[in-house]
Amino acid sequence: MNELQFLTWVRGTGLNVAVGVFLLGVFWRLIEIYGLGRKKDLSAPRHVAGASGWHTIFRRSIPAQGMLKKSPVGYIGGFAFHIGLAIVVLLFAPHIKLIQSLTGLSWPGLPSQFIDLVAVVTLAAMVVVLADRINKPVKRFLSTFEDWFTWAVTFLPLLTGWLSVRHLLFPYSTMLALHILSVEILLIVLPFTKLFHAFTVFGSRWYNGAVNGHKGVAV
Amino acid sequence: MSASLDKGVRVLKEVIDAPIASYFSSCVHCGLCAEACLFYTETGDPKYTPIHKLEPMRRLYEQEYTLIGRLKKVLGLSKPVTDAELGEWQELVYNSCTLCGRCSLVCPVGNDIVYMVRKFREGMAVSGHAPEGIVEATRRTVSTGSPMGVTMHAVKAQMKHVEEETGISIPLDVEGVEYMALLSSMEIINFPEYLSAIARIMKHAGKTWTLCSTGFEATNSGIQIGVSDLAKTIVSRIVEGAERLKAKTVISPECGHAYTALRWEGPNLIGRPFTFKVQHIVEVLDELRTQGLLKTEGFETDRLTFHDPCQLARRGGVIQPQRNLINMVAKNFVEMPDAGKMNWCCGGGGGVTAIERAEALRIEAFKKKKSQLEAVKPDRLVTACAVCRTTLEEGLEHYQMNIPVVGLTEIIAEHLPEQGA
Amino acid sequence: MPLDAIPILAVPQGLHSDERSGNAPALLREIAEMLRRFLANGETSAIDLHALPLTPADLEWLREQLGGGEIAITLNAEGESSLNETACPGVWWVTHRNPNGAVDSEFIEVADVPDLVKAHHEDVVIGLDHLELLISDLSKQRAF
Amino acid sequence: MQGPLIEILARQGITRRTFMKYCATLASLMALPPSAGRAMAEAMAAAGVATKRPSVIWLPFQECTGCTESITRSHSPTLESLIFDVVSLDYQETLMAAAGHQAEEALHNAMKAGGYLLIVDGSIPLGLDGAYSCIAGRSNLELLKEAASGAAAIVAMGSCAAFGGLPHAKPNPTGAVSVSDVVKDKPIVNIPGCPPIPVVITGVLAHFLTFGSLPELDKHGRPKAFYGETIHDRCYRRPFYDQGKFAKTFDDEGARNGWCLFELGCKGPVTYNACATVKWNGGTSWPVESGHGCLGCSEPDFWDAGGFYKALSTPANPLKMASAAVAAGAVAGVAVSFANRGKKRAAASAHETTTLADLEK
Repeated sequence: MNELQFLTWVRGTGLNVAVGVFLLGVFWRLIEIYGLGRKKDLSAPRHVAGASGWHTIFRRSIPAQGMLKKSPVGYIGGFAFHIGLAIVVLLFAPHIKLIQSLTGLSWPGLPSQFIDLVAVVTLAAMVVVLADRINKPVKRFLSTFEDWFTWAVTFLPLLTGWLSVRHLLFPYSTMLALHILSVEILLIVLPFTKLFHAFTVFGSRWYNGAVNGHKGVAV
Repeated sequence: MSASLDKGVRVLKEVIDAPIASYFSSCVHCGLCAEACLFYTETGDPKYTPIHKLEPMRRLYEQEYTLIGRLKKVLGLSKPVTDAELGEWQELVYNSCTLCGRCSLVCPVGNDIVYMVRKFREGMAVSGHAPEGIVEATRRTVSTGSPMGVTMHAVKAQMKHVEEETGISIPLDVEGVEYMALLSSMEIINFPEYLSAIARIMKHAGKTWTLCSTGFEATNSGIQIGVSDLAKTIVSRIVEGAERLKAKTVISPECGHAYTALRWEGPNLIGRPFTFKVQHIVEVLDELRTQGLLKTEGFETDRLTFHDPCQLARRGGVIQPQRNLINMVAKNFVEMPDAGKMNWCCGGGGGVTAIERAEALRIEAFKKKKSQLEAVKPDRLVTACAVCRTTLEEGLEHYQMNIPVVGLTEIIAEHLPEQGA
Repeated sequence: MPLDAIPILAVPQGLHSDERSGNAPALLREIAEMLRRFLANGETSAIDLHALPLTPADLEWLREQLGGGEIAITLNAEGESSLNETACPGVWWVTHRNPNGAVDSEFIEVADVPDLVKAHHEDVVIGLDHLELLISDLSKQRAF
Repeated sequence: MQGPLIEILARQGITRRTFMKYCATLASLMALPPSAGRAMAEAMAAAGVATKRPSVIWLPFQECTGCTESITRSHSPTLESLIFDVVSLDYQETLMAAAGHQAEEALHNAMKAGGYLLIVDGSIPLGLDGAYSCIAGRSNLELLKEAASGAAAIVAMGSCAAFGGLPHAKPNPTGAVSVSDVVKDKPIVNIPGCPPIPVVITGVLAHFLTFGSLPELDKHGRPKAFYGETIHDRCYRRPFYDQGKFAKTFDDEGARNGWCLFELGCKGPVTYNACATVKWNGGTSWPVESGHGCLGCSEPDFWDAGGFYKALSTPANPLKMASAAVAAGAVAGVAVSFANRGKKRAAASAHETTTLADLEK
């Protein structure tokens, strides 16, 4: 398989399969999870302003009181990596162009030099987060193959994307193809691993906030 | 006896629901919940990480309720949950968890971990893996009406004693009253001041109230051991009593889990909403205060701090009333670090005090409270939960800290105007 | 792919501007270095301008910078070639064109004189033969 | 500088300067350093001394004659044709004067001598036992095998001979294959392109002539000198790519300003060829210069490499299957949910009220 065939495959068949599996997986998993249902809470709710599932979806992004000091690397690294990832994925001009070509939606991007900087910061944050996982007894204790695997699967698209933009390591086309391939692996893996928290985090936070809001605890 | 792994698995299949599925699917193994758990922070042992305490249930969920997990189970790729494993987990699910719920407030993906531990205990209990101490407490509550074996006879003696001491008669089984007060065994045995305080405050506020001879015990071991059927039996006594006496409000005493059991779990256990209101005594007092029915005179001048019982504050939503009340009678009230909804547990909740084998661990975990107290250096420690109070007293004694622990209701009662008494 | 999917969209005529890539200034430094080596040990060298990513504007700029010198040579060989000394003596701008006048290749050479300008002795021999023939013709004519 | 080639050129009125100029340009095209021009001129001139004029046999198979057009429209026809003169073209159906049996005889004579250079253009159809393309009643496959047996080396001219080309494109009704799919035991040099650049074949011939061997090849059997770099890397519009200036349509301001055509589907970044340096039609222009992106014609299977007007970075059309995938996911999810709820209900209905006796084994 030559570069052009490889690129053609990842852009064509590969992407079709990956997007297909991703969408299939996401819907299947969401229904599988939330289809279990739950019992209605019969106790009389205590109404306290600002305590609800919707609030918690946003508020839980802020570290709980005293927690930042307990795990600064986890929080700051996590923030840098999640925000960086969002910026790179959603505000890099070629990505917007891709989304536009698929959906017709588009929005202004950020200058590529800035994206480059964000990508480097994000990569660094991910390495730091990995080091933290290796160093911290609790994280190491909790870690399974899935944790290392999903880290790699998340790291690779970022790395290959950055390398292809910078024209490093391999010719642009090969790097681009590897970048798309790594994104495809991420898409396929996402619904079936802990990466699915990208979706369920909203449900989990909502349940948590709703249960606590019912009792009048603003979480 | 008939506990079995099969029963445990069946019950777990019954209680696993969408929130649990969502929580397990969201966990990224970030380990932050460990930092919220005093059993981890004080021992440094990663096995006390809250989410790890649920590992067998997570696997069971995956094997029973996910397609991939079912396939893995069929292909023999996932380890089945065994009796031995659950036995091993007893220490994690009971001894080192007070159901304080601090982890649930910290988890960045929003996992309500304590919600899951509570459900996991359902399976643990019927598969015979609940610790002996809690089993005994539950047995006593179901058979005699109280975890400590206190009978109505003992309550009557106590009533008589208070009547003699205060000169106020204690109403029993009076219909159509505004408040029906409950007691916890601990109060009946160790802290009789509570009953006396209630009597004086009710008289002062001019409210009608009563005790109920068929439903006087507020505590509910069924919740702690994690058997909803038994918890229902226990809570039904109160419901039947309150409905028979047509009480408008049932007052949960100074006991944390009793409040949770009655206020939040109660209607769900009996399967219908209550016809009466449930309030913690602290809520009742604060309400009387705002209505102008509770007046006090004089102030405590020593340095006081307040220990928030987890089930009252973080798990119950009662955070401000106790502060309003203390400020009525104290000049020198200081907050502990992390006070309010993020307060650290005393280490004795969730039935841990009933587990003899957990004592060393509980004392170890108490170092968290010790350091909090060292930060504020109070003269006295106020709380509103009898279990917290006992645990605090034991811990303070162990670490040779001379800080008396008092109940909030008693302090309020001590400051009632003389003429009202 | 249907024809209407080919992205053609009429937009108002914009200002035409030749863009410079920014690659040309570096060449001046390279030429200076070539001259230094030429002076030091007589080493001649050349830059293939087509081997570099230069825009027409770049070439124009470079030509302006180097300027025009004293000598301009035109070679007629399967199309016209121009070998012009720039304002920097020793630096030659060599352009080879095909018979259609299109540029085949373009070089900057550093030398006393571009190699191509020098006469080949084999050609000189042919030239001499030709001259001798002319001379003998002349003598024949004189004889008449 | 002396040698038979120079003599022949001189007899045609071509001076040494002209030849040197040609070599300088050839070196430039082959991306060799400028100093290589003179070295090449000397080597070529001298090589003529030792080398016997090799004969060349040119076999056209399933092709469109575009490749032949390309070489005969070489931008320096005199020099190119002269070089052909030197190498001797013994059999070329389109160019040769001979016809019919006379032509077949020339072919057989050349083949008998052996050691010739075999040039092939067009793909070889294998379908229906090769019946899709026959010459004098014999299939291309048969002819190729026969001619290849005595060849010193084979030059596969054009993308069809090199990679199967257009006939090989899906669904490939004739079962077309490349020369290298048929011949395994001879050195083969591929000169892909649709058509290939004329000077590439003269460059390869010059190399064969000069050094008696084939030039260095890449993994697709292409001379590295011409196919060593991508169109993109040699493109005069590359600075615009690096600056992020792209034409968005074929007639917008960017297009008029000559900005990069990447977003209009240019395959330059993945295409290895010399168009950007050599250009076409006597150096007049080349696709990108005339405002159209590269199609990638010198790459294997370029016909099947997605739309010509789709940017390399944009995917084909993954959302085509989206609704099917979502539906399948929903069905799977609902099915699992249904099973789950059944299991939960079964667990609930099997519920026996827990008593104190159930707390111990």
